[in-house]
Amino acid sequence: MSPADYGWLVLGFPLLGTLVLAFGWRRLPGRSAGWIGSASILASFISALGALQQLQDRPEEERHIASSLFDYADTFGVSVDLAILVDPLSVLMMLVVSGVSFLIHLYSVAYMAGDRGYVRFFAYLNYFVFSMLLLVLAGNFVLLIVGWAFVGAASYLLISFWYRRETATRAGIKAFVMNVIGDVGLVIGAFLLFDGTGALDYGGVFENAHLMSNGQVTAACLCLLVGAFAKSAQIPLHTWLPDAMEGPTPVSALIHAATMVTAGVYLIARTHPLFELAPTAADVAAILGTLTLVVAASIALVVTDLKRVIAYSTMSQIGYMVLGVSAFAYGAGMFHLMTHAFFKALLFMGAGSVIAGMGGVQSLDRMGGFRRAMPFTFVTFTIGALALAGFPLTAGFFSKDEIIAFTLNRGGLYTVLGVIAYVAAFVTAFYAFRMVFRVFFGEPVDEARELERGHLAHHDPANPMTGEPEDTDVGFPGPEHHIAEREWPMKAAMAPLALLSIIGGIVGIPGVSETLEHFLEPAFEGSDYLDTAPSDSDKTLGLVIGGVISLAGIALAWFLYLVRSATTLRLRDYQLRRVHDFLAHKWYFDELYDAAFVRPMAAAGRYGRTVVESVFVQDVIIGGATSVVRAGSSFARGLQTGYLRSYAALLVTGVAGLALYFLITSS
Amino acid sequence: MTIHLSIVLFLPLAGAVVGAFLPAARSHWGVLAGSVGTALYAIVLAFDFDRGADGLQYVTDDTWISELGIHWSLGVDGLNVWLILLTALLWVGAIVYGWRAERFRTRQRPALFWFHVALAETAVLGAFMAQDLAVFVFFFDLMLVPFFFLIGQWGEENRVPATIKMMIYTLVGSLLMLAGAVALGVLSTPEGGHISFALADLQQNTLGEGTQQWIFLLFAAAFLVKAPVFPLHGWMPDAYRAAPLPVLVVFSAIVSKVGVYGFLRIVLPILPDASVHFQDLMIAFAVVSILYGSVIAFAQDDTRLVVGYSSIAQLGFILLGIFSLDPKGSQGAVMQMVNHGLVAAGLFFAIAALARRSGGSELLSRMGGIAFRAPALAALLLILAFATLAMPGTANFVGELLILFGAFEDEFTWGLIAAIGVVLASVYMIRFFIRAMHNEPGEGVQSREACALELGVIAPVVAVIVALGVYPQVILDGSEKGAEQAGAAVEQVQQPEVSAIR
Amino acid sequence: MDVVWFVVLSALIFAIGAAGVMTRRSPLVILLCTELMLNACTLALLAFARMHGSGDGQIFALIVMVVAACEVVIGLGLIVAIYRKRMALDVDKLSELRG
Amino acid sequence: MTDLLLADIQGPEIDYAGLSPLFALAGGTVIVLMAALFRGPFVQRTLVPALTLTSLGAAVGLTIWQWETGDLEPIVENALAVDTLALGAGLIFYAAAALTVVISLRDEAVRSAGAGEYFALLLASVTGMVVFASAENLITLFVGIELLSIPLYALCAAEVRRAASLEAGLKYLIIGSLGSATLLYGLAMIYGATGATDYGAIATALDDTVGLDDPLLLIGIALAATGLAFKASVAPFHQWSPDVYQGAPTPITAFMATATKAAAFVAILRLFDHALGLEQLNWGPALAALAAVTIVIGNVGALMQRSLKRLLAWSGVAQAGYLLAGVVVGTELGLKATYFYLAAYLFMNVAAFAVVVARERVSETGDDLKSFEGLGQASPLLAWPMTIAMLGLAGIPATAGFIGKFYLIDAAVDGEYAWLGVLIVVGSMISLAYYLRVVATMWMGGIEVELPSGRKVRPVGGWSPEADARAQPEVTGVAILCAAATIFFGIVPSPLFDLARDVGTSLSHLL
Repeated sequence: MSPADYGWLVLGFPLLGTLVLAFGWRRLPGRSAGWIGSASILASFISALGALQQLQDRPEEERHIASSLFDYADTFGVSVDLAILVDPLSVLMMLVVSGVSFLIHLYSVAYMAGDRGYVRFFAYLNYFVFSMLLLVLAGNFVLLIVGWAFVGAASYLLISFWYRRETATRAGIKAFVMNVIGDVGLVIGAFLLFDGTGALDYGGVFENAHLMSNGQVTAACLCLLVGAFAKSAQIPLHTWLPDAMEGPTPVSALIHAATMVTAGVYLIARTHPLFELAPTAADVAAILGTLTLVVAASIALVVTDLKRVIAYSTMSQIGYMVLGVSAFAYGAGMFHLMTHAFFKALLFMGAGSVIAGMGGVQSLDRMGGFRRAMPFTFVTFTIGALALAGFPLTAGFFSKDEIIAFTLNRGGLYTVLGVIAYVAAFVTAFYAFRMVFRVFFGEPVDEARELERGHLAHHDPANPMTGEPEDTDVGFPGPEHHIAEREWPMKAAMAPLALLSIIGGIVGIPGVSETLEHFLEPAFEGSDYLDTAPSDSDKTLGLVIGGVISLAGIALAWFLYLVRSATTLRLRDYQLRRVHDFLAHKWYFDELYDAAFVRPMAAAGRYGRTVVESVFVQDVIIGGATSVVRAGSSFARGLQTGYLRSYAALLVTGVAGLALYFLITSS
Repeated sequence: MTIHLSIVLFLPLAGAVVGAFLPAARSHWGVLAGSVGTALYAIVLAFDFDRGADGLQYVTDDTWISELGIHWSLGVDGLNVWLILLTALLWVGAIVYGWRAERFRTRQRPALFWFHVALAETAVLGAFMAQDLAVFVFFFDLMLVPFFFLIGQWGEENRVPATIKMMIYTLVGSLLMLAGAVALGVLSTPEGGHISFALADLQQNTLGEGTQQWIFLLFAAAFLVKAPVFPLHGWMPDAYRAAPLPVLVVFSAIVSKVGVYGFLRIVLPILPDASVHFQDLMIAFAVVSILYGSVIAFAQDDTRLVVGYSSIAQLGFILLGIFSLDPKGSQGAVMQMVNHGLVAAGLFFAIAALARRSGGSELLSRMGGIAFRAPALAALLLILAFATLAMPGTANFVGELLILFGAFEDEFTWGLIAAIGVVLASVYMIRFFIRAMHNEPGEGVQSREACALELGVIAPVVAVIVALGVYPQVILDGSEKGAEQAGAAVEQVQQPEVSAIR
Repeated sequence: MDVVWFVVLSALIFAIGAAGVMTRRSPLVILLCTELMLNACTLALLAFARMHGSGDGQIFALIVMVVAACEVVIGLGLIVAIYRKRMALDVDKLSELRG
Repeated sequence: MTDLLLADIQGPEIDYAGLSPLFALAGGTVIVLMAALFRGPFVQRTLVPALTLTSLGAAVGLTIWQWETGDLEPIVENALAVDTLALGAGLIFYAAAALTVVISLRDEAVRSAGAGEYFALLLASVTGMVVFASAENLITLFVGIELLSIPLYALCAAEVRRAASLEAGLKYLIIGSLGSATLLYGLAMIYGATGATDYGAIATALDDTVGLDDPLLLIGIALAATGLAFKASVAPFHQWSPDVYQGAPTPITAFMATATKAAAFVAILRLFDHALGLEQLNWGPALAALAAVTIVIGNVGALMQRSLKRLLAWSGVAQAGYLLAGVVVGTELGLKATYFYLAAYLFMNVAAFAVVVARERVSETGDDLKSFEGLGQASPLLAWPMTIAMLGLAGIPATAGFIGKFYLIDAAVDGEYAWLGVLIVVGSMISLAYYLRVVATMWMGGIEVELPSGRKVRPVGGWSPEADARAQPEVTGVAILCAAATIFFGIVPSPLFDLARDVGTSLSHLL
């Protein structure tokens, strides 16, 4: 079997799973649905391995295999096949996506077990994996857009999975609309490319890209960036991601941490030939990426909702990746994408376990002292935090610092960005351990104590954001909570990720092993920047700096949250109140957009419905016409007085007029 | 094999006549038989239809009124084959629904109702098949009569003023078109030649610029009102609110397409100079309709009107595609006609289902949480909503993609503005879905799973939508030649660089 | 004697008749006025007949007289009928039909 | 003495065959009058109408016998033309008269006026129409118009017990004689200007001797045009028709609405296209202006009328405007279109009036819109014809009205009067408002018609014995027959077209 066939299999299994679950939802008892879902993804992961192995057997220059099923849309020059492209890049993505997805499915089998929408959940989840794999395997832009929109839809469905929560549905529509904006951006970009190159498949476009004027390419790339940023929650299209935490925690782990949100990074890497033709666009991407990573990290400092803290850290981590790929450090970018997938998924899983232990409460302020209550979660979560913080020798340590090294190496503008990135790294380390210390250390809260006594805490169900009371029927979270300590599938899912978060770095230790780099090279052959990699010495230097910074951050967190927590509160409430408020309002992006777009639109709608419709469309156009006619009517009938003599008079005047006309015209 | 279009055309009416002689309670059997027959025949036609061939197929061409040079000429090509199929199928669905749904069981004078329904089907099919301008006008005007009665006699409250308004408003356009059509026939008659309204002949001898322009305006009046397009949609809200649902299904899904279809079938080929001349005007109409329809759609509380205004936006897209005067655009327009027909029908069936669960109310404010015990129904509505907002992966996406590509080719700025409409569409459709299906159930909402009838009418529509989403090429193949011919005359007029086939 | 005078005279009579129809209110008088108009026509016809020296005009005139007689008969009949119904003999009162 | 007997008097040579329809009618008139002298229900109820129908039938038969296309020599010393135009017009008159006879059978008017007189007058009027329509001579023209009008004056007032009828009669008489006086004066002036009374001579005279700026001639034309336009109820000479139509007995109204209008238009066609049919003499624009005014006035006047008869009268004015459009173009196509529309108009109008007759006899609200509410349920047999008639008059496809309008617009555009064609459709738009209102009232009970008091009108509930169509089979029959014809000729118009084509061959000098 050729890699392409494996590629189709990779796509096929999740689709099959989706259909089975979708049509069999009535007659799937207990956890069977979960197992079916997980199995399909496992199968998909195995096929991905098969593809990898097949690909590795081939000589480097033959590692682009395109395979087409049938004409999708082919008319008047637009020619789109249902085609996939298997190359190292897509294989890497396939592996990451299907692998992480499988573990998260496994986790969900237990975590969601109490929920009344169990089957629906796994149907959606499989559908998402299918869409994501379609996205990474797509062989042309149209199919890419299809996958792009599918993951958007899946993410919408899963965000508002608990659809009776007003907060969830609102978050859902927000995410969906922003994603559609991204889709439209992609469509326009695709057109520009089509206009310039006459092709829509990657091969054709990249071959003829040099025919396009620089302006054209730049425009196209910027349009692609709109899509990428909407999907990857980069400024200015980032506001949906924190709200997306309304979804169940596994969803946050899978979609809003590990896979979907990294699609933007993948897109930039995938279309790198264009970005290399349009450095301006690349610079824009890099700057915005850096901006995002700072802003998000800063917000993560103050947010008290556990999941949202991780969400913001996701945004900022993706900022790193965007910076990397825009700095043409594709290998580094993808490397960080991979490691991030590991430790971020791990963090979310741990958070889920904690939230379950808290009986659904998500606020950091109410947590504490879970160290003894849930040791397994504590360990794994801490590992995740270490990786996130870039603690020396963890996965994140290598990948993040490689990106920064590349960036600094580019010089010029990128030096600045690199420095900023280092600052943000410090912040990252700080907030990562802010989480750890506030959740697991300090005085154990009641829930923790109960758990130590071996009893899992339950509150009456309520919306964690608004506190509205809820029931546990369909459309709301189920009655039981499940924590890692007690469910082996959850442990089984978290353990490997923990391991990978530690050792995941070995594939890219500068000077020692650069497996990933070499593996990816064929995907980026022809890139002018492959040889601009910094020397190993620079990289090592970078690693040292990074290590120090992360240690410093962790230390500060330890100092502020364990040693001098009172000082912290004082800082928050007095010295730094303004800063805190500013950050707590997430830099006022939501307020801004609300005022700039949402309210005006609603107002326009109301105005149109009430004023334009009734006044212009009805009264002016229709009413005007009718009233003219009515006026004529009353005039005509007014003449009809019934008085014989007036009739006679009119008749005579008519005669006179006619006679006059004839006399005038003929003389 | 030879397919006699006249039979396809008159089967429903024949069924109605048969039904008229059955006892009133059974009259629907005749109509059902007729329309099912038509549907089967149409399916055969669609399969037998030769996609590669240029020009018309299964042409029927007899002299009807020789004194006026009117020929009874029908034909099928890429432009109308799918619309004919769609018409035939949706009518069956509407009839079945109108007959089974308990809301319509208690109808008075059923025989009359079914007669009008069948007459409407015949008229619509006639308008789609007509290859003679006079015949087209004939059916185009005739089409309104049955709907006038259907809405006025069996509609919801406030039906009579609504139906009269609709009838007059749309006939104003149609009558202007009548004048335009006659003028077209007379003026394009060569010296000493015998007058003829056959579209083929009319295409031969094109008129002068000026003449084309005023005739174009007359035609545009008819088609824009019929579509409807902002600001000529004044009749739409009342009529949609008043129409009985089975009628509204076909009215919104099919009849609204006849207008835009007319542009492709008649205006572009016969009035190419005028089409080029008024391109910007028409595109302006289209884009304004897209934005306006979308904005109003998400300010609406009445589900019917949400869909109604959304179809204003959708038809704006179709119009945009047509007047991008680019084969891709026309191709996309043809595709969107079919797609929107499907989604509109599905949505109205779904609205009926929603109303049954919200205590008979069709207001979003009275709905909510209906998905609670009706996951299947929710899934169907969700797919319909996604299709409506042209979610990639549905055929609507391909349609709108082609339309936008066509628009970008020639009118990039307009295209960009129109693209905003796609985003707005996502806003109002998802809002519709959430308000109806999600959030806490409103009081008076009893959520129960879709019954056999509802599944029976909605599921097939959705199935077709999904199928087309997987393999849209099937439509594109069929309509490619048609779209090409529709644009041919214009391409000659235009400067060559607009013909964008590289 | 020039024919013009006859024409002018007939025109005057015709105008008088028309004016009468427009101003008078009794149906009887109005009938007379229409008679006047017809006679004006007769006069004109005869004058022209003389001018052209052809017989047609005279025949025409004769026929006009007959017609005039018929009209008067019907008119009087109607007036009598109206009188019998005790309706006012005033055309301005006869304005039930209007609008 | 003997030589006196032998002295041959050189009389006019007369084509008796050509005149035979006239004889049939004139004879019929006398016979009916005589027969009616015998009292007795059979004679009055059955024999007299039968005789009337017989004579009409005979006329039809003779007409078909005489049917011969082409431009024929005028007969009776150029007084009358027996060409297809005259004969074709005749057919319309006979049909209208026959239908009128049928719907009059049980009419109050017949009872109060006496069957003999009523039907004899009807026949006389028809005779007059034939003369009027075939007049090739100013004198016969005048005779014809008087012969058709004077009986109508009487017939309008036939219901001597009803004030409205009398008022209508008197109004018609006075305005009518005013009109005919005007016409007559016009004719006199034309005669004065050209020195000829028969059209051929007038045409030749205009061709060579007479100057076209002769004020005598011009005023004459204006006056004559007025007189004829008056009969065709063309605005601004239309005002009599709403009042008279409303007041007159409904069958007579139907007769006037269809036959008189036809006769008037044929006469106009002849006079203007034959006698005055000169290019230089541009009366076209004037008539076109009249047509435009008529279309607008008629249609707006008909809005918000509650009396069906009055509504139909106003719509009749509008239709006159459409027909005039066919005349002004002065082409053979125009002639054909006009004739076709006249024929179609006959069916649609009679259908409508028949229903009105059926309703007003049984409903206490007479011909008010009110007595039509819920007719759809009460008696579909009446509702359907009315619906078809209304849709036909509005020019909806699948009715003869649609083809007719199509043909008229065709002619208008063809004759460089495109704007008139557009005006026709604009008129039809306005007309929709009142036609559809009637339809809606019948089928969609509970429509709120704007009453001055603004009170609601509720539909007639269910079946009511007096609303039953079977009560008056002959009227219903006529209604259904005409409605069927409207639909039939809307889908298979060829027979009418053939007729129109033959008619078009007369007046061959037209383009």
